[in-house]
Formats: sequence, C-alpha cells, structure tokens
Amino acid sequence: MKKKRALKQTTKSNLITYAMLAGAFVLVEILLSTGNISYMFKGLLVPLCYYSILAVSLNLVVGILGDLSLGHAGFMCVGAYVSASFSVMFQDAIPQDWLRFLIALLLGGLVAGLFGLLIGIPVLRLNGDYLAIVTLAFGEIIKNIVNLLYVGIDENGLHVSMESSAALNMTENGRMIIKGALGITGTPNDSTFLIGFVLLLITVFVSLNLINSRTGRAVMSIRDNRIAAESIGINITHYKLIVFAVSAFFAGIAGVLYAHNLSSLTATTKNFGYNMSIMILVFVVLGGIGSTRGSIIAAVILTALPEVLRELNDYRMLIYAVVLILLMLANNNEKLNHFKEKISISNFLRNRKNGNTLDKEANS
Amino acid sequence: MDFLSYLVSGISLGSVYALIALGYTMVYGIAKMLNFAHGDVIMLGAFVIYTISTTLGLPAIVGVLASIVICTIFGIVIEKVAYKPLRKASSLAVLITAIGVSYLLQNAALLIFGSDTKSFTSVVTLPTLKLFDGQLIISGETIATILVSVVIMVALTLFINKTKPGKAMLAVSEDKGAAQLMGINVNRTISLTFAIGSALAAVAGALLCSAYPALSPTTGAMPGIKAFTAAVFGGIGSIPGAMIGGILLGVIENLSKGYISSQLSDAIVFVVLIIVLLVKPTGILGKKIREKV
Amino acid sequence: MALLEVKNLGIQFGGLRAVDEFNLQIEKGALYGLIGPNGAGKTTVFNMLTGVYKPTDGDILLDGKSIAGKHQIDINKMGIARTFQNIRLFRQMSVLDNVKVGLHNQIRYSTIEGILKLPSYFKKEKLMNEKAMSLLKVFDLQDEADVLAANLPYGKQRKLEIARALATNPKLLLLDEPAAGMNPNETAELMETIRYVRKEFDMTILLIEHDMRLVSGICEELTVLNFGKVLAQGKTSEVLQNPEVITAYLGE
Amino acid sequence: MKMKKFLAAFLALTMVVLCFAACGKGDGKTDSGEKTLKIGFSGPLTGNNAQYGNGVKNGAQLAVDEINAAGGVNGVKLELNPQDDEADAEKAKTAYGVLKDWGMQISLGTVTSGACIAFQGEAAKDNMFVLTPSATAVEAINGDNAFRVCFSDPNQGVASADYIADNKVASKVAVIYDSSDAYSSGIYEKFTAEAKAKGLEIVTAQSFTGDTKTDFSAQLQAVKSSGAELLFLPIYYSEATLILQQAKNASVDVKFFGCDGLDGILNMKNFDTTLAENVMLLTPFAKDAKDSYTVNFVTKFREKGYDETTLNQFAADAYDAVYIIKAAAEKAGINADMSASEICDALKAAMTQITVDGVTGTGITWSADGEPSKAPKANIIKNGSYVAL
Repeated sequence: MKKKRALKQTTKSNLITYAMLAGAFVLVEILLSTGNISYMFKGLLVPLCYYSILAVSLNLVVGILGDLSLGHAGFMCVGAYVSASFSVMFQDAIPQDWLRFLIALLLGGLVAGLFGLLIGIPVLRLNGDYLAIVTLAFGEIIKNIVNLLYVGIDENGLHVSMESSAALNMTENGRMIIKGALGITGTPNDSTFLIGFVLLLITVFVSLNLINSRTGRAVMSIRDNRIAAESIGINITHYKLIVFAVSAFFAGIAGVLYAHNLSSLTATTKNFGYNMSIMILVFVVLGGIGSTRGSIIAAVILTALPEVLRELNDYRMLIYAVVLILLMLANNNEKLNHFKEKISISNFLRNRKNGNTLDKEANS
Repeated sequence: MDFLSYLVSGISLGSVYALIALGYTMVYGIAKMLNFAHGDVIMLGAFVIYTISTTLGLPAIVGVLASIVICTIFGIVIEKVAYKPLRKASSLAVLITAIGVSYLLQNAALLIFGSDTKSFTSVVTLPTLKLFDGQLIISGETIATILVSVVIMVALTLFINKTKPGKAMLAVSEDKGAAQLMGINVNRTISLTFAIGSALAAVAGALLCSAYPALSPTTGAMPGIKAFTAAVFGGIGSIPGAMIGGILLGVIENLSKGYISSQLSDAIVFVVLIIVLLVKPTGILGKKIREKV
Repeated sequence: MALLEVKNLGIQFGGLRAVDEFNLQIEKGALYGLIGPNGAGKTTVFNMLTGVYKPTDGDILLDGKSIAGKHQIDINKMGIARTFQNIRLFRQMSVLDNVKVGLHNQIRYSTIEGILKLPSYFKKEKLMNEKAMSLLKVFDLQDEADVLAANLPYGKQRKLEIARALATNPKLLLLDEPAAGMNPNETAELMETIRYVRKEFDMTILLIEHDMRLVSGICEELTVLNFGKVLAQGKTSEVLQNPEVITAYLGE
Repeated sequence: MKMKKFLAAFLALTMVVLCFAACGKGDGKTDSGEKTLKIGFSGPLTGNNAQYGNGVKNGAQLAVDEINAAGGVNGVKLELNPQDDEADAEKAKTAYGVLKDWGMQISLGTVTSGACIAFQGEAAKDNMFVLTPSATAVEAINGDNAFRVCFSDPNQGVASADYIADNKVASKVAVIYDSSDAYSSGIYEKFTAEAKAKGLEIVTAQSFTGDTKTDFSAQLQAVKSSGAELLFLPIYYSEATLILQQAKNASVDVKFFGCDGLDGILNMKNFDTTLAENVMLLTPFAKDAKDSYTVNFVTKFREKGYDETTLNQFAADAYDAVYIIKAAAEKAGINADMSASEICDALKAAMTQITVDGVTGTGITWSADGEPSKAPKANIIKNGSYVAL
C-alpha cells in the first residue's frame, strides 16, 4: 500500500509541474491571440523559456548531484556560438528555417554536452570548493577563447585564426562568421515562443524522469553520502559524467535559443561570464535547491520582475545578493526550520497519521 | 633583457597575488571555507584609503591604518552574521553565502562610489630601482610588496607556531571537535582568523592599488580568484605555499603574456589551476587530508 | 574453503603501522566478531576489506578470488557489503529509496530507459519496489517507507543501513558497531534481527562491536585486535577467557 | 497544501503576466493631452558603462528641452524616453519592446555597439527610424532605416592611420588593444590594414582582455623592445591611465595616440593629468574647444547641473543627434500623427539631403548606408586640456 502512495506522491507533484507549465502556456497563447499583450512581454517570452531551461538544467548539478557549478554560462556560450555559426554559414544552403534550426539546436546541445563531458572528466576527482573554482575557471576560459576566435568561410573552406580576421587569408568572396570580440552578427531570428516552450517542456520531462529513475537515485546517493554510495557499488564517475553532460546539453540548448533570439552575439561577462552563472544559481537557490518547479518559477519571476520594476535596476544585484544570503541563513536555521515544520498543516496532519513523512518537494 | 624584465614584473604581480593568497589560505585552512568575498574586502580596503587620503586629503598612513581597522571589523562582522550560523551547514550552502557576500560588497560599493574607475594614489614612497642603465626597472611598489609579503609571511608563521592563539588556530584547523574539548574557544579562534585575514586584505588592497592604480567596485574580483588559484597552487592551508604559489602564478602569467599570447594569459593561468588540481590536488606544499571513514 | 581468507594483511600510514600481520578465516554462514580497544585498527581492517584503503601487504581472498587493492565498487559487486560506525545514510532520500539505491546493481535499466519511461522502466521499478519493501519488512521499517532517512530515530537508522547493505546481495556482510548508541532493549532486538538475517538470507556476517553482551550472545568466533595486531583468535567463549584479552581489553 | 502552493505559484505567474498586459500600449499623448513626437533610446544607465549611457541621456535631453523651448519641430514638441540596457544585447531588445509599448516613433538606437545590433534587428523589422549617436560597429546600422552620428570603428581606425601617416607623426607604430572589446578590436583591425597601406610599420601589436586590465608591464616591455616611436591606444580611458602610468614607471618613451575612447581621461577622478601630457587623440568632442557650438553646448550642459562626468563625447553625439533629427524632420515635414513607419520612410529620404553643423563636426552629410561624412578632429593634450591640432 505504502509504495503505491509514494509513487503517487511523486507523480502528483510532477503533474502539478506540467499543469503549471500548460496553464502558463495557454494563458500566454490567449493573451497573444487576443492581442492583450505588450511588446515588451512578447519580447520576454523567449528569454523566459531559456532562462527556465538554464535553471532546470543547473538544478540537476546543484540540487540533485549536490555539486556547485559556476560555469553553466560557459556551456550556454558554447551552444550559442556553435549554433549561430552553423546558422550563419548555412543560412542560404538550407532555406527551410525549421530544418536549419533543428540541426542548430542538436548541434549546439551536443557540442555543449561534449564540453560537459570534457569538463566532467577532470572535475570528477574534485569536490566542493575546488569543483566550484574549476568550473568557474572553465567558464572563463571558454569566454576568453571565444573572444579571440576568428572564423571565416570562402570557396576554399573554413578558415580559423586566433589572431585577427586578416590572418584568415580569405579570398575576395570570403565571409566572416565569427569576428573575434565582435562576435557573430546576422543570426537568423529563429527562436519563437512555441519552440522555446516545447524545449522547456522537454527539459523538464527529461529532468524529472531522470530524477525519478535508477540513475537519479544513484546521483542523489552520491550527493547525500559519497562514501556510502561507493560502498554499495555506485560508480560515482559514471553518474557525475551523466549529470554534467545532460546539464550541459540543455544549457547548450538554452544558448541556441539565446543566440537565435538576438541579431548580435558577443561573449561578455554579463551574458556568458561568471555573472550569468551566478544569476542562474540565484534562480536555483531561490526556487529551492533540488526543486525543478521552483527553479522555473524563480527564473520567470526574476527575469520578468526587473523589467516591470525598471527603476529598481540600480538595486537589483544588491537585492539578489541579500536574497542569496538570507535564504541560505534561513534554510540552515534550526529554530526556523523547526518553526516551519510546526506551522506546516500538511506535516501536522501527516505526523498524526504516520510520523514524520517525507517531503516529496525535493523530487518535484 | 626582455626575459629578466618579464620575470621581474611577474614577481611583482606575483607578490600581490601572494599577499592576497595569504589571507585566503589562512581562512581556508582554519574555517575550511572558500571565502569568495576576500577579494571584495580588498576592494573595500582600497576604497577606504581612497576616501581618506584622496577625498579627505589625510596622509596615506592614516588611510592605510583606517583601512586595516575597518576591514578587520568588516571581516569579523561578515563572519558573525553570514558564516557562523552555517558552521554545520553543507559546503554548498556556505559557498553560496560567500558568493552572496561578495556580490553584496561589490554592489554596495557600486552604489556608494559609482561605476567609474578612480585613479588611486600610491601609498608607497620608495624610489624606483634602475639597473643595467635603465634596462631593468623595479618600481618602489614592487619592492614594497615583496618586502611586506615576506614580513607578513614570517610574522604569520611565528604567530601560528609560537603564540597561544596561533596554536589554537592550528588545533582548530586539525580538528574542531577535539580543539573544543581541549578548552579552545573555537568561535573566537575563527573570528580571530577572519580578523587577521581581513587585515591582510586591507594591506593587500593598499599595495594592489598602489601597483595598479585603478580602483573600481570590481577591482578585487579577478585578483581574488587568481589569488585563490595561487593558494591552491601552493597548497591550501600552507603559508609559505601561498607565497610560492602566488609568485609562481604571477611569473607564469607574465611569461605567457610575453612569449605566448597576451590574450590567452588568463586562460593559461586557469589551465595551470586545473592541471595542478588534477596532478597534485594538494598543491606544492599542501598536506594530504584523508576523509575519515 | 573459507568464504573469506585474509593473509598477513598490513597497512602503513606514513610512519604508523596501523594493522600488521592480520590473518582471518571466516567460513560460509559464520557469525564472526572482531573486537579490540579503541584505535586497535578494527575499522581499518574493514576499510581494507571493502577497498576504502589499499593494503600495503598481504592478500584478501573472497571465495578464493583476491580482492586486495580492488576498488570499493568492484568489491561490493563481488559480494562484500558493509555498514558504517558513524551512520552513513542518504539522508535526503526516503527510506524506500535508500534501499532501492542498494538494489542498483541487482535490478538494472539504462538511463535512457529511465528518461523515456519505457515499459521496462515500469516493470523494473515495480520489481525494485517489491524487493525493497520485503527487505524493509525484515527490519520492521515498512511503515516508514516514505519517511526521509534523516528523520528516522537512531535505532531505525542503524537497521536501515543494514537493509541497504543487504540489498546489494552480498555474500559477506560487515557490520561496524551495529549496536552503538542503542539501549539494552534495542540491542536485544538487534541481536534477534542479526540472527534472523543470517538464517533468512543464509548470510555470513563479520561484525565489530564493543557491546560484550551482543558479542558473546551471537558471535561464534572472535578475533581480538590490539595495536594493529591479532591478540587472540578462536571460539568466543575461549577467547573471552583468555587472560591476555581480559587485561588488554576487558580489563580496561 | 500542494494545491495551495500550486495555486499561489499560478497566481504569482498570472499577476506577472497581467502586469505586462496591463502596461499596454501608449496613446501618443503627454500628460497634458498634447500630441508629441516620441523619441526613445536605450543605453547603459547603470553598471560599468553608465557614464556613456547617461551622457547620451543628458545630451539628448538638453537638445530636446532647447528645441521644445523654441517651439518644437514643425510645431510639435519632442518627448524623450531613455531605457536602461546595461550595454547588453538581450536587455536592449527588451528595451525596444518597452519603448514600442510607450509609442516610440523615432529612435536614437542604443549607445553601445553590441546592444545596437540587437536593437536595430528589431527596429528594421518595424521600419523604425534609428539614428544612433555612438554605436560604432559597422553592423550596428545594417538596414536602410539606420544612421549614425559618430564615426564607425573602421573609419576611426582608418582616420587614425591616415592622420599618423599623412602628418608624419611616426613611422614605427605599436598597438595595445582590448581583444575582448568589440570597439577596440574593431578599430585595431582597420588601423592595421590602413597603416600597412600607408607605409607605416606596425612593430608590435599587444592586447589585453577585460579580465586582465590592470597589469600592462609585459605589453609595455614588448613595446619598449620593439623600438616603436608611437603607441596607438584604441581603448577606453580607464585602462589608458594605467598604461600611461606604467609606461612612465618603465621608462617607455613613445608618443601616445588614441581614439574617442580616450575622451574622459582628463576627468578621471584623482588622475595625474601630467601623465597624459602630449597624448594625441582623434575625438569628435573636446570640451575645452573654443568653437561656438562646443562653447554653447558645454555652457548649457553645465547650467542644467548634469553630472560633469557625463559631459563627454557621448553627450555631444546625442545632442547633435537630436538636432539632426530635427533638421531631417523639418526637411521631410514630419508631424506627430504619422506612424513610426511613415516617419521612417520620410526621414531616411531626408537624411541624405541635409547638411548639419553641430558640436561634433561641421558640414556633416550622410550617405544612404547611414555613415556620416565629416572631418575627424585631432587634439593634443597640453597643460591638462585639449588643443586642436
């Protein structure tokens, strides 16, 4: 009897997440079709999708694997640059927008995933603070290199240089794809809300199913106690790699959406650097570490709210910082936790029935 | 001569890293936490000096002393308010809090002092050394930084090994629980560590901004991360290690700027960090820590 | 042939010889005790048996195959499971999930099957749930299946750790101070459970324990370790009357 | 409980959505009900480049106030709406949406290049007229709806190389540029190409990145060893101050030459301006210049009490931009009832026909591709102020 209930609880929580997404989608579609929507919000629809994807995918590393990655924006950067280069290169060769974008998505995601594996391999031996600093370093290296990259194409094929566009030695008909710090311009605007939403749905689907599977349990066991996990035969390397790759794949997908939402793509500290990684981390932390649904809600609110309250822009980062600290202090405050448990009605009811019951929130 | 010149400027940069790394390594060794905000305390210290010496026009020494006092107070307050309640929390929670503190300091400085870069007046009055007919130039700031780093390193080593509070720090770094049982006030010891670490940050801020006189709210961020790299390089928790790691890192950075690519020097520094962590995660002088099973 | 055969096992930490010339033979189905004063090297022996530490000398044979120096994961797969002196549960996971992780290498499906929720996922999950619940029943934990492991009372946490170890389907179960921190009633109950496990699962058990009532109550054979060396070895009743053992250990 | 949580989350989302929907569309009227011409732009009003964005904001506002006081454009008052984009492309795109909701009819684009490309991407779709005061990247004005006031990066690079070669300032040139910055590396590229064409020898090209902009000793050592006579610095002034200081310490004895990014160097707080003595720079605006346009602009700017640090070339460009729009609008006969697209069609035709005198140049004309044609202004710093060369 019990196990049925357990299953049901998780399923119910997941269903709520899907229902929330569906509700939001329907609401937006109604607003769009009745024209009751501002241009600003229209412009925010795609960013809301990719920020949610970023938050959900980082939650896999931070919330489920329990490692702090400060290089998430680096994977996004890889996805964005790879896919934008592809789209610019094949803009004429593949006239079907949907086909080109589909390939761009897969390409961006897979290359980012590959980077996730590459970074995962050295990272596996490290824990905690060291891992955080190494992922930060990786993110910075990616940004650093991307800013030096000159790529052009002519009838002789692809030219790559780390020096300058002149060093590419292209013929007259050559076309620049990546222009160093100037980045990529003229990326087709293929990202739409529908595509973004479907991709978010896929991310959530994969993420939730992963968490509630054999793999997810193995990953969480590593998070909770590495030594015990090894003692029962869990291959830590293997599962860390899976999580890093999956998380990076979706960060790459978010990067593709990002790149195809704007006409210009440059790698700055703000969009692909440390600052962005921290912002995604804030989404995850604010949403409740480990909670997929919370990550999405936090990403949406924290992306939308500053746009509504533009006057507060000066104070935004300050407020984020304070929120981070206060949340961490509140989460780890025994008195407060005790108080929360006390006032929680559901806990009260459940406690009366069968003792302290598992809060399934972590799996939602 | 080029090589010597790169080497000297590398040592100069490295000695600043070393000075910052000393604070990092102390806090990490004893409180077992990566104090992300350390770099921002440096920035704070530099702004204190700037405000007192440049805006108010008081002598530089007053600025430096005030900076040390204010940074020390900040260090203790940050520890009390943000880190102490998390002693028993996961390292993830502590790290996120530290990032929060770092952001808080940066953005508070941005609001108070503005985003424009300020030119910092050097607090060092030593003359510049010119060797080989002016081919090789060693600035007064470099000499001062190296001297101060060495003095601090020696003083710290003596303090930790010879004094009672220093020994208490050693004990806390080995085993908090056992230290407590021995009658050591763990909280006070950790507070003291943060106080010393922050005072060092103030000194580092004064010298960093004297050597590279541009001051903005993000001044401390990059040197902070690099100095952490240096601390890891030298072996986290080891005081001479921080010194060696810092200088090596500065030399590597400048030589790669000179001979490989000035654009890739950051990437190279971080690659060094990754390689060190992979090959010898304990750094050059670090001790191996075995997790108790 | 003995299930576990340890020959001249030794390990050196820097200048310290933590365990030296350690020999042990455990027959299949035995309930064997490893005792000794604090710091005698008992847990170090466990750590070598399970691959946490690599021994510097000697050999360990499980079912005739050498496992010395192998990785923890492989050793677990070959048939040794353990519990820990300081309980190591997956605290943020449910009691049921703790056992299901233990079944990780017993009932398998791929990550892709899990993500896509293919029919095999449902089939295997059902199997896992049944298996895990039956294990929980053994330890009378079935009513707490949904509870977070961290929220279990102490005694039940110890039991859950044993259940998790059993889920990996070991040939040899190592229990590191299973009765630590238990009151006499709980200890008595635990003794019953250990006996039951041995019978029900046909299990060979090696345990470290300080509680002499438990040791003398259920262990048939004992090895006494002192300063990393074997002090005495043999039938429980004989060993416990050995004067050297009494002075070194019980006399304290 | 779960349902409650879900409901709460859903309500929160709904509120956000409704909030957006509610801030709806503008109706093209001011508070007093009078119709105005709505000019919008975005720029970095907060964050690290806030001086540039606020320069544009203040300069443009000054021009708008002057024009309105004098009766407006074709009798219609102007209204300015600045939005913050933190020099970020993504934020600039959102800002465009905000401005469109407000009812923007004419745009000053954005202040910085990367943001402007994204902004212009949207503006081109709507056929919205864009005249950016300061976005220097070539692609920033892709599309026939966009024009600019400043020189493009290539133009600055070319003009600098031409100036150095034509006036025989030096023949051996070294460069230090910021490889992580679009502006800096853009100028560097064209400068190198033009320098070669003009027979200048680039003896060394050194670079740095946004993360390593404090220690230039290695780069300066390379410059010193290369035997360069002149060091070209297509960078912003805050890094330039460090380079000047470190060059002095390391006894690097060369001439210094920069572009408009160096403007502001004399205003940097606590900077020892003697270090900048004899630095040459091509900048469209020098606040100590004695021509009547500049004197008038600087006096009025100060009278308004704007922050002195925002009295920079960005402010001058923006001030001119508003007057250029006025000139073009009067030529094309724009009125407030026209839609943004109609205004754009009329303005882009008028832009190629007008000639404008302003703070940043005299006799400025535009080609259909949006680039201005004006003479570069070379200055040299003497006794802590600009002197025209």
